[in-house]
Amino acid sequence: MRPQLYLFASGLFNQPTPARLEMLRGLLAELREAGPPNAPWGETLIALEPQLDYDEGMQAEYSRLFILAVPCVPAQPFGSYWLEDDQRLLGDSTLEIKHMMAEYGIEVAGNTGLLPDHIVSELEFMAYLAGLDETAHQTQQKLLEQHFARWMPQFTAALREVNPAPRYRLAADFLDQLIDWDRLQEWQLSSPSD
Amino acid sequence: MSTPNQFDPSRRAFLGATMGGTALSIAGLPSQALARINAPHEHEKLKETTEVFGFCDMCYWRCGLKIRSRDGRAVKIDGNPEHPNNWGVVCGKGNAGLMVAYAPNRLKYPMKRVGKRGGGEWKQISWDEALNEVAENLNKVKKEHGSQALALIGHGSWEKPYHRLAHAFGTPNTTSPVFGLCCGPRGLANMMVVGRNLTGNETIDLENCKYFLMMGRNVTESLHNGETLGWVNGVANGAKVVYFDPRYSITASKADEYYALRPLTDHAFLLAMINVVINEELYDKQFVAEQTLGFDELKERVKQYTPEWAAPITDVRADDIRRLAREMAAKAPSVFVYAPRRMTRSSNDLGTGLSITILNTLFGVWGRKGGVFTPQKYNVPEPDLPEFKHAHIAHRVKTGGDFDFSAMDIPSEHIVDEHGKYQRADGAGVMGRWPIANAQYGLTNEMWRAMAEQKPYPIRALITAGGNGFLNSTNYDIIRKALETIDFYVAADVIPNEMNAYADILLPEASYLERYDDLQIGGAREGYVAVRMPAIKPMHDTRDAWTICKQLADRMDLGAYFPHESIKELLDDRLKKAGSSLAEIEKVGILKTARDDKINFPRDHGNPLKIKTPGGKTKAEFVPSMLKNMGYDKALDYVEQVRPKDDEFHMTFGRVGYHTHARTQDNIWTADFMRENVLWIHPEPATKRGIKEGELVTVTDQKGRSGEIKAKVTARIRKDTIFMVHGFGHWDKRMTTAYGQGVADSDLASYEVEPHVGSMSMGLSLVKVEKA
Amino acid sequence: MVAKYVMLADTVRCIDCKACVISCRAEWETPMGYSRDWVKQVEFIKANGMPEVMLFPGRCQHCDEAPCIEACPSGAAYKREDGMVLQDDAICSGCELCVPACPYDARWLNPKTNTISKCTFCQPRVDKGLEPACVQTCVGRALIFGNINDPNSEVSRLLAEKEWVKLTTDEVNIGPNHYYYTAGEAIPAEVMPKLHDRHLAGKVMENVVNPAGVIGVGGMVLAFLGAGVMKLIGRRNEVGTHENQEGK
Amino acid sequence: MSDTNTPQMVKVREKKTIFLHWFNATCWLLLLLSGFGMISGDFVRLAPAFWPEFMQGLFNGNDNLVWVHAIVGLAWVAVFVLFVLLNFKSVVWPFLKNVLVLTPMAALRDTWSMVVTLAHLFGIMKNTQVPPQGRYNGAQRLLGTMIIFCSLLLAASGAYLFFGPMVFSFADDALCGAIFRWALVAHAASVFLVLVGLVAHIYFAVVEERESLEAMKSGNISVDFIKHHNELWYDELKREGKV
Repeated sequence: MRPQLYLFASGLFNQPTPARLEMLRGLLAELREAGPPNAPWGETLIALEPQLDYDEGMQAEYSRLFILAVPCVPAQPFGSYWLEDDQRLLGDSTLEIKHMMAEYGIEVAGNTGLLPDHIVSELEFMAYLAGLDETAHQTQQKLLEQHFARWMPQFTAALREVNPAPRYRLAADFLDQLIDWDRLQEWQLSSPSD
Repeated sequence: MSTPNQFDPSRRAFLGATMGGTALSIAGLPSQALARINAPHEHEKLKETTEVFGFCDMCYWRCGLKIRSRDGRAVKIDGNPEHPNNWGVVCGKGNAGLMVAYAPNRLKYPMKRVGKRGGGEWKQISWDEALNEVAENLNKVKKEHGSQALALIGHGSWEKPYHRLAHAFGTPNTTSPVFGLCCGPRGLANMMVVGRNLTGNETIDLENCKYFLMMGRNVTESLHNGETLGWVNGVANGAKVVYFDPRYSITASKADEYYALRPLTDHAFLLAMINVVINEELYDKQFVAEQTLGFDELKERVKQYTPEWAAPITDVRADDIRRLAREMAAKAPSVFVYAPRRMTRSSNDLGTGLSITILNTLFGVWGRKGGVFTPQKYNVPEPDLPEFKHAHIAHRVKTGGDFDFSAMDIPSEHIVDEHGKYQRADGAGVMGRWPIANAQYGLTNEMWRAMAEQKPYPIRALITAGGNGFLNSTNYDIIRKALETIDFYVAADVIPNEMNAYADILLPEASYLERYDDLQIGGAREGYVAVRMPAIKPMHDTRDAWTICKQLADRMDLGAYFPHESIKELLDDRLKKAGSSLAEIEKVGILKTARDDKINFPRDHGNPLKIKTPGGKTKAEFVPSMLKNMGYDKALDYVEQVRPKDDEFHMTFGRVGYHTHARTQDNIWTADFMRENVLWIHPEPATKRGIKEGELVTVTDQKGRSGEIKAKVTARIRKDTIFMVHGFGHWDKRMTTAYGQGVADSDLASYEVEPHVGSMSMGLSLVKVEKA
Repeated sequence: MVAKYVMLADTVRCIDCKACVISCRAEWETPMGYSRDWVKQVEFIKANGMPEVMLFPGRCQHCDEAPCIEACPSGAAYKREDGMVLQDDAICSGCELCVPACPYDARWLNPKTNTISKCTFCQPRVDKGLEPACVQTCVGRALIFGNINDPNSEVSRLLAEKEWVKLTTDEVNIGPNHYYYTAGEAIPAEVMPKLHDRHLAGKVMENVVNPAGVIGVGGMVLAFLGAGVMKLIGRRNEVGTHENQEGK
Repeated sequence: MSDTNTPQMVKVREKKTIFLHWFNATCWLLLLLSGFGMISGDFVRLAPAFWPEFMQGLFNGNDNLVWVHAIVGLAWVAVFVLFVLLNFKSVVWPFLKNVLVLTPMAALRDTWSMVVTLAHLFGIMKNTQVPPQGRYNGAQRLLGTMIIFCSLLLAASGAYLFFGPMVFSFADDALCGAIFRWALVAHAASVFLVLVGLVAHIYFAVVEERESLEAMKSGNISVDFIKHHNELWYDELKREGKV
């Protein structure tokens, strides 16, 4: 189920095209079925359900939040923006993600115009890894602790600051819940066995 | 053997004398430090990189570069030692170019405006949608208003394809700020007198010059690597520097003599210099006799401008003027009267420019070692293209160099010429409007006015390629009105700014590290052609100017003007016609002709200077016939300039070495040295107003425009003048580093128009300063 | 002959364009807010009442008697045979004892690596036959780098040609290998090296622990050597008398 | 020497204690040699200049030397901790009770006895008697106390010096660096302090009282020796019926 969770998160932060929203609605239904019971995002998903219909206005909201707007974009969706001291893009942290992807023989498709540490790329990469067998476990852990946990909470906090549309407020909630849950899972998994 | 270390007795005291320690380690001599040499150590490593060639886009001098990359990331910009624009050196801005590519605030995807224009709301669209939309809207404007209803404002090393696209579209209204807002009057003056514009990449033999008379040419802070290095070398070779500027700039600190000239009175000083040179017969008699016209008339005209006349106007003593004239004459022709780069200042910039050129001509500097050299050319033909509708402005005269103000045809005096073609809306090169203004680059300021007022005919669509109409111009109301009035505005740029915030469609350009561009063809001592190659893949969904224009042209049935499939094919085609190829130039970065003193310094080799003035003469014209015919020769005479009342100041602005125009304030590496600009004010007026260093002050001009800025109290400026660095005071919140830092000088500069050229007279502004 | 590297800064040629600083930043990826080199702009009023500006590009002066090396407890700071004062990242613990030891303020703790960073004269570049990054990019060619032991080098030629000075004072004279040309102008005090208050721990170590320890241990050794010698003499004098006692 | 008289011997030490002493001595030697090789600035001129150069050359770099020093140090600490845990009641506690000089009076008494002993070495104060001593004489008690505290300090400061830079970001928190610098001072000061005592310790063992050295090899010592040097201990042993 983790692959679907991350895929869903990734899709939430990608450009809201009709096709993509349809996919998200499908995933959402699947996730609500799948549980787990008492999953922290239970209510978030219920609230998100009516927010996933295609709406032309959301295009502008998406741009305002993540691409370009006057006033500024509050939540730059790039890892290195938050992790590098000069707020640059394509920093060492970006290259690290790129190399992690290369280890699995994948890279961000050129026509997407996305950097490897764009939130969409990172989350989708996690979804990909989660779908692999246990061999990808260490990489997932690294991705989670050294990337997601270090910048995504800052990113979602910045996003909330500017009163985003409900879809993106809920997306921020979902992302936080997912990362917290996943880190906890990871911790519970790893502590007894070590 | 290495030299033994010099032991200094004072060292012991410095070290705090561990005398106790020495007892034990007496066997350990020599010093511990030396002992360490032999111990094995690890040290930093230089990581492996790959290298491609390019030329810089951080300012408009365009130095040759070698860009080092590693792991898909450009990591270091070095100079190309073979490039005559910089001989391997790169300034701070050039080094910080990496942060153009990596800026988080860049334009990343094609965007379409939603909501009201200038409201700052867009949505991401695909390139196809964006280009279709642009083509559709432009075609609509063409259908409804005619092709002349499109204006293009370009600013950057990649504006060229946009000019071609606009010309192919059929509009004459293509403009760049370089003429009307910057070097216009100086290029024009040189053209008028000797038939060459001497701007862009100046062709001064700086290394061998022996005497620089610098009229506010702040060559160290408004710096262009090759020019600055040449000048520094010249100074090191013993050239005398006499520098005029109301502000004691860094260039002033390098000068042998400094004059805090009264602002705007350069012309008076120069006329007095001409007067002395003529009266005392200090000029190059052979050159004046053989290759000039109008000397007697000039003599007559400057008779009244004695040093005694100029002294109270300029604050330069009469005997100093005489002495400087004599000193220069003694060193001529290895002397140069250096015009300021941006000469859009006083109410008679043309006159100032003319007197600078006249002085240089009197000293016979043209085609002489240590004076002005004749550049060589590297002949690279343009591709064969169909005829343009406005052919007279669409083709550059091929003298080399990027800023070529030589297009001087004067069309008829109507909006539509005898062939039924529309004249430029900004009136550049149009009789009855601004006939002597350059029709190639036009008057950007007047183009904005034409758009705002929809005169002399409707302009309904605008393309901007780079540039920042607000911060590089001065009349914000006009620009805002223009942007709100037109039907359709498409902006192409790398970074967001105040102007492209109004765009209906935003086209994100790849940065200069991510793309090919058309060839750089220049004329220095050697003629050269240089290539720009991508050092990295585009970071975001961006494209290069040529590709964008080609794809737009295809959509507007103008594909014939972009006959190549790709930019690489274009480069290869052009280079093959010049006897080389893209593959070949990519290996070396630059191709050059051999140096030839005979070409550079014809008069040192007994050959006359080749001259062709716009007036059609083959001799230099002290009183340009073209001006005379139009009654503009009054520009030669001095015009009284504004003077501040007791509580007012001349408003001046200029550059620092690490910022270019309004383009680099959001670059985190250059902003690190100067995040905001400050107001330079002399301690005396500051004390009078109770202003202390670092305190916030309010500057207000006569039109009531004002801003708040921190004060720098310094004796490095005249008491009646204030100064601030140009390009700050950004109010576009998309520029997170530059936003709200300092004051926009352009909002305080004057927007009077120079009466002959039509360029701006930005220095006429008088301001009051008070404690905030 | 072993090379000895020096840097020359012709302040007349410097234009404060910051190219050296940014070039260094890019080459060695120094974090924002820190730099291995700098250009100091000094404004003052001359005796004749005129304002003046002087520019001083600076960096580690690679001193012959580098106090930073002597202040470094771990041996991470070291001097190569060619005069370069370098920093061994693998050893440096980032204790900053060397930071105030430098009277030119050339050292700082790099938050990216948690080790001390400083100008290395671009030793990795120099070892590959390249010029230091700052020198290569210098617009006015104000910075010149080379081997002073090679009589044909540019630095040797320039040093012989003009009057160069080093940034030294009566108080701080530690053999810097960075020369400045000012066309005879006096160097303003702002640019001159200054002694800094060292870390208290360093001072205690240097002035209390170290001497006390050396005197203490040394004293004990001497004392007991003395006792041993006395014992020997005593034994020789009183042979037989104390044989029993000795036998013990 | 002693076998000709075959004096009455008494076992005072177990093998493991003897092992611990020599293990300690070996560690100290190694740590001193490597430590003096590492720390080498004029700032802490602990050893002649050739020594760091020699050692760093030998180990191909100071970072390797640091590792050697750290590993020996860690082993030293580990063995001690293990020993204390296993033998606290039987060996350590009695030792601590005998050695620790915890009151000013005790310190004064021990110092006096130490002064007299030293004075005798140089032939002064011949008429003054060394007061009767317990199992450990005054000098030994003082040295022992010092060594115990210095060892704890050395272990703690050494651990911080080695692990501190790995664990903490000195750039983020100035305190971490400050602790490092003071740990360095503490480390060096402890070594010096111990060394001062060690000189006397070795002198007495090697020159003055060979028998005590023998005792540290075999664990046995003659009753006469005890009677002569450690009167109070002798009394104690007699009470306990061990002699």
